[in-house]
Amino acid sequence: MLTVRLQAEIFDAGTETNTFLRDCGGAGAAVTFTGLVRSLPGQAIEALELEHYPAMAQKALTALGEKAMDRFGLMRLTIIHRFGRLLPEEPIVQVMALSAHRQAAFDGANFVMDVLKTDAPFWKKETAGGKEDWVGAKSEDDFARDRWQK
Amino acid sequence: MLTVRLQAEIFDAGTETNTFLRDCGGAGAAVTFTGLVRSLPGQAIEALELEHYPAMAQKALTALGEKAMDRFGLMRLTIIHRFGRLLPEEPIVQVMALSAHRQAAFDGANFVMDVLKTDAPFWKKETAGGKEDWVGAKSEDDFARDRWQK
Amino acid sequence: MKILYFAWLRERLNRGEETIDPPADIATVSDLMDWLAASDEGIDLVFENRDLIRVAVDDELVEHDETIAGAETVAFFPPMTGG
Amino acid sequence: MKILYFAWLRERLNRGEETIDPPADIATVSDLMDWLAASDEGIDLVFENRDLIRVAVDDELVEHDETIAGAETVAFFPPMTGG
Repeated sequence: MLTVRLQAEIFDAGTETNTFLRDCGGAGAAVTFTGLVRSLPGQAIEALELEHYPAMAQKALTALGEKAMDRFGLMRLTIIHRFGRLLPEEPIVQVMALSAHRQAAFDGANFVMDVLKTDAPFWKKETAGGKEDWVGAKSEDDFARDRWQK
Repeated sequence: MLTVRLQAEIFDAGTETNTFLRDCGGAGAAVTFTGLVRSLPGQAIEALELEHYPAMAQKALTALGEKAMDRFGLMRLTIIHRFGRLLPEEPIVQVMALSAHRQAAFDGANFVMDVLKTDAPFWKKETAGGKEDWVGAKSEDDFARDRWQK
Repeated sequence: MKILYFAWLRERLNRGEETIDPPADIATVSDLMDWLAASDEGIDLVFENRDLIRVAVDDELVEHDETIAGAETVAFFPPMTGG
Repeated sequence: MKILYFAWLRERLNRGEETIDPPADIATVSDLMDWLAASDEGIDLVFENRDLIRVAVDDELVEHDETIAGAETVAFFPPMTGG
């Protein structure tokens, strides 16, 4: 079962995990990835604006989710991604994968994150020191995605 | 900050995740692995008994946690492992890793689980069809651990 | 045909959407980009480094040599940075 | 010296713990296993396939050729299956 949710509202990481784990069908393993608004000492930001292309985002994440479920034999997969204005330490994205054994859950969630980073239509603009800047794409994200090619 | 907890009591996966994420220091990524009592159709079990060697388990998981934090540059790591009698779909183990960027969190949690499986002193006995049986060690778990050697 | 712009393309052009009617000989994404750039100085500027522009035709990511025959929506945007 | 047994070793021996006083020439884990097996038929049986027995000296996993000099606790158990 695949669930894809795009929303402006904040979500509660733990509540989402518990909803995901309910009636888990005797699965042995769940991996939850939570992406947070990063704001580290020396690279602190005030806010993050996430722009997205709604129709394509829903379509791209659904296709990606189906691919992940099939490739890693997942029992259940949920992708939640926010858009709009976010503050430091708020959750941006949560990917949860359920499977019989642990490696499939790890790989499923990791695969979804790596492909999502480069192929799902979201763009980040950071406000730091009162100045707004679009976040640049990182070539390491291309490498991370490409390692799943086979 | 490393936390290692061994307990007989059940824990709530989502509550643990939220406690772990509180005041996350502007980290960008968290990965939570939850191991559950597996009971799949055709391989259903009634209960699982987890025996452990308390002093060594605490020591081994603490050493493993320190190694993981150091190797992957984690900001925070929590390992919770239960012992005693468990029922299907209950959580057995939860490993949570917090880091600046996503791959360290994925690898940190994955590394801890792979090494824990073969090197932490826990033994599982399953009750299925009214019969008790010790779970055998799997050679694939040795391979999973060995891939982290470098 | 509806054209969409996202992120800094949208900001620099000061619009996120427009409707156009390209001539029949505009067959591919690349043709469309040439035609748009020729018709509008602002677009010419944001399309300056073509390799950095990603394109979706009817909500599907495509390469620049893809056909636009029958397309209802073509979207232009920088490399994605979600997650 | 305290000896601990876990999982099916404990069950088959019907005890999880015993205190022993091995002679001075018992230097390694392997020596200790020989000595325990010689002194007790039940232990001889559970130690039958030595490669399957894991050993911890004072709560640290060790190989069978490790010294037991000064050890307070030696634990014997099957391969671990936690997680």
